Amino acid sequence: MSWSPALQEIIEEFSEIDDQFEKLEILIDFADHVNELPLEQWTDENLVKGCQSIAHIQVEIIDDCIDLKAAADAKLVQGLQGILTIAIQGLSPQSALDLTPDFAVEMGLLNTLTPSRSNGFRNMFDLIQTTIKEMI
Amino acid sequence: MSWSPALQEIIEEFSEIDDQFEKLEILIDFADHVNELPLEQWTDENLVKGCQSIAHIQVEIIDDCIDLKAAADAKLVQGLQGILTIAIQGLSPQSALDLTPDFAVEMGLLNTLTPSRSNGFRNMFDLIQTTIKEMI
Amino acid sequence: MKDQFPILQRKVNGKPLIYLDNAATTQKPQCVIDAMNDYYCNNNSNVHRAVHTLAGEATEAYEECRRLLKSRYNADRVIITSGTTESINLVAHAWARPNLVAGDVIVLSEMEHHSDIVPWQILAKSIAVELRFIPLKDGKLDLEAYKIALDGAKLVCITQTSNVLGTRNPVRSIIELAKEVDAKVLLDSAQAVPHEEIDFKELGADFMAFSAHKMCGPTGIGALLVKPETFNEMDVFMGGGDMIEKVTLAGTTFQTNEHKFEAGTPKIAEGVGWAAALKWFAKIDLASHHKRILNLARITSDYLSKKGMKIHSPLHDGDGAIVSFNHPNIHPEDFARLLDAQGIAVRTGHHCAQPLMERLGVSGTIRASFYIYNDETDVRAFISGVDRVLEVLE
Amino acid sequence: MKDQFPILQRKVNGKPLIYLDNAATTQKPQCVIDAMNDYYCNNNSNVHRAVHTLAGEATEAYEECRRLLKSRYNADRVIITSGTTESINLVAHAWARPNLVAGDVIVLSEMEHHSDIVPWQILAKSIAVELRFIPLKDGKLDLEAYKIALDGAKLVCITQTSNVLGTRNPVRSIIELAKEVDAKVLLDSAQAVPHEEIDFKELGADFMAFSAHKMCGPTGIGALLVKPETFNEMDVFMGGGDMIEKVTLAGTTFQTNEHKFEAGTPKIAEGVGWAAALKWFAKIDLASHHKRILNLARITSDYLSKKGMKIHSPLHDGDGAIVSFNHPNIHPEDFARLLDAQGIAVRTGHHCAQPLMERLGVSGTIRASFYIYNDETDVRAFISGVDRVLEVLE
Ligand SMILES: Cc1ncc(COP(=O)(O)O)c(C=O)c1O
Ligand SMILES: Cc1ncc(COP(=O)(O)O)c(C=O)c1O
Repeated sequence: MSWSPALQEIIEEFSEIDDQFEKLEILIDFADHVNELPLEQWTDENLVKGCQSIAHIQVEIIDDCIDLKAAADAKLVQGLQGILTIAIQGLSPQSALDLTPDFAVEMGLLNTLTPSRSNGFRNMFDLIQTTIKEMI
Repeated sequence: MSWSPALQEIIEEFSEIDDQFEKLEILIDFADHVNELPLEQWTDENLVKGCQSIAHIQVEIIDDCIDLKAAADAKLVQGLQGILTIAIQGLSPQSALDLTPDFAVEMGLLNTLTPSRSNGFRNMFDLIQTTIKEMI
Repeated sequence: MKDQFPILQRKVNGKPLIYLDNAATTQKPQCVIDAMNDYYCNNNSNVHRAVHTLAGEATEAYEECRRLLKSRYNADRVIITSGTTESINLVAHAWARPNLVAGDVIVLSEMEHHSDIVPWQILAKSIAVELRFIPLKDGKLDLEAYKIALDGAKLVCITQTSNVLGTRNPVRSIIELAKEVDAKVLLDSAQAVPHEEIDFKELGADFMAFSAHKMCGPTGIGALLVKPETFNEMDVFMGGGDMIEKVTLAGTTFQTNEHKFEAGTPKIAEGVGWAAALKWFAKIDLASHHKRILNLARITSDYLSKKGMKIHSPLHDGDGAIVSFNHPNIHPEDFARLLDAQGIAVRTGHHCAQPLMERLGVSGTIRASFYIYNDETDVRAFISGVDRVLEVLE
Repeated sequence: MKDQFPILQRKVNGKPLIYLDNAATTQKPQCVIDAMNDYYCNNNSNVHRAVHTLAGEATEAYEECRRLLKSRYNADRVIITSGTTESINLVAHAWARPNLVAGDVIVLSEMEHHSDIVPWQILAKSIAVELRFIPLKDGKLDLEAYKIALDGAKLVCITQTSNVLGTRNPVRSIIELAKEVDAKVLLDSAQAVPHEEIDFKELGADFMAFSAHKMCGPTGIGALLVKPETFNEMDVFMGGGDMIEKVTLAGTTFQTNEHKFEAGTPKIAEGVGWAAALKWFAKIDLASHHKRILNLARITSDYLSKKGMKIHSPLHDGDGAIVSFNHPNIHPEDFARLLDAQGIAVRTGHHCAQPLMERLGVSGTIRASFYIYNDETDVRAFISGVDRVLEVLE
């Protein structure tokens, strides 16, 4: 699997940190990297199911490029959305579908990608890919 | 607890044997020691509940002495009845009530006297004492 | 105490585990783990009606659990179930369904766990009984409202101790008032049994439901204590092996003791494990431990309050050692994940009590719940963990 | 194989344990015992809806059990229950009760275990469905009688393998014929899963019920496999935590997946143990083991027959490795106790199948049942044990 240089950089940044608390501190900073989905656009369609917090992700294809808007009421979840944004924003639909979610494990953010233990990450990742599939 | 010499002798006989199979062989011989309750006297009242086999014990007090009649369709159960007969037959009601069932453990016949593990012995012993209590 | 609990020796995210999720489930002492291990290594067999040695040993080990429960709680009838939830559902099916008719009233409270709400809603849908919920007033049940709700009541179902607030309800008065109108009383004692000795007969309730896993016992097993007269009013629920007297194609007669409600192969290893937990418990002075950890909870609560948190738990004497709280801005999930990163386990969310959440006006709380193995170290670790979270998120 | 089972190293009455009571419950390999031990020592926590590390680990370990069951049996819906008995009762309450009306027919057989008779008798009493029992002919189900019984049938409940006789019923034909009249089919697979690989989807049954403890897993847990279309026809059964979507005092909505039928704290350690058993199973060639132990059963049966015993088990290819027999005069209990004195565990009694006992004209049988860890040594020990019993009692 090859990732964009931007994502690769983040992966390396995270994987250099041992302490889980520090990792989460940095993750929170990524909450600012989302293109924020305005509250009035939070709909049932873009709601991420199976999260404890409320999280929304809207996926569009503009000029054959993925455009993500996201928001969550929990900062760490929005941090994950920020990383997803860096990973996927601007990719072609096919490249976005080719992506696998293991980069989050590589970062040491999640030990596992099972839905019950990935803090909503897996559900968000799957939602994005499912939406893209429906659109192309 | 003191037992009759006859019972004491049997206790010693049993406790000298290590092998469980040999113990049971001897127990079977005691099946002949019951005063057999004729089939036509097998009633619901003298049925021992909670046994896998069918076992009946009839208790009477004749001239202030306990008189036991018993029968079972399984030989080992009737063997236990034979030992109960030796232990109790002819005692005064009060002596019979004073008896505790631990002699069966002393013999090494039963590891324990809990109803679920005493092969019906405990149920039979209790039936005898309950019946005596009701009669005196 | 901690050294008896192997899990408390482990590290989480590189930090010593500080386990403060005890209202969800408690940890197990080595002797409980060993008892089950030993059962599987030496005595495993199906129980009842068998003559071989293993079966006898297994039966005895399993039935010891019932004997210990009977003597610990002074109860004549102890039905073994898979937990509090099944115990309550058993009452709904085996007692309420055959004994109640449309229009009869069941009184519940707003602070019930879902396990003491949903079975009654399902029943209400099926036989049109009416459910009345006692509201809260200052974090307590409104007893005046309760008295009014009792009119026409046939059954009162109340949690003895709230799993969210720790509030210990005045069950004595609740039972007395219910008895005045001849209503049966079911106590959800899931959160009470871990913390106090209870004399079921003396208390006078009809049913008492609880789970082993919340009192140092294994998962998958619980009990329903039943008053003998009420036991006699119960109909069969599930059918199967072990609960019958005689089965014919034309019809079946049932056991008359507790086995009547225990269809199928029992929870054998679980019974053995629970028996070990009960024996271990018998050597513990719950009252003084409870006082001690309630104090830990109060220290925690005072600190959180000073730091601007909203505390939902009253922490009166006798209440559970539970601190439910919210930060004015920080999302509970963020809070809990940053604690977890420091090895501290607390629970967040609705705690299976959504109606209570609605009443509190929150979607969920953060809950730190203490148990007998918790000590000052845990409180200190929690407090400094909270400080670190606030540094990052405030 | 035997060295993986710690209990098989023990002595009973001074003799090496010869365990031939496998149809009642099987023994557990070390890896299953260790998995549960490890869970309690390292990961114990309540599952679902929590963010701390232990809760995540516990959830993952528990849900792995469901994943493994789904893939092993090729099933879309796997409801975790406390065992075969609860699985069958779940079908009676969650499917049959809301979908059947008075006069509808449920077809059963005379060789069912009580767990597949009594739930239907209880249902029949409550909603007046008609129960029809397929009779036996030469130790097998009478398929002609079955065809006639199917008239008006809405549900067919059949044991895949008899726990008394070992007879393996022709479930393929039974399902096909049921489908012709649009009846649902429930398989009681408690005795089948320990011995064969089953493709649930391909088989086409609607429900399949079984227990972990009969396939090297722990007590207190089992499963119900359900066909998705039929799953959608099921109503809630027990209410409580974990099975809800949203609870309000006015009413509640439920989960739409399997959790809908799993109220309360799940059987967590049990799920972990069963998962370990399933992983261990995956490395075992059940088919060849089954052939081998069926052969052991046949050798045993031939010997007993030569010695004048009446053999009830047909022991055809595919049948369970079970030898049910009676001596013309010796009481089964005497027989079994004298075997037990030699360390040999067999079961006696009605085996929770009293209607079948009546059909066989006996009050009980002696049953020696073999499993994958049994070998020729066990057969030799059993045969010499029998010889000794006959010397004493004949
Ligand atoms: C054929 C059959 N059905 C049902 C059962 C009941 O299983 P359980 O007791 O585990 O619920 C058994 C086992 O006793 C069985 O052999
Ligand atoms: C007050 C209360 N009632 C009922 C339950 C349900 O117990 P279980 O999930 O063990 O059935 C719990 C625990 O979650 C509880 O805290």
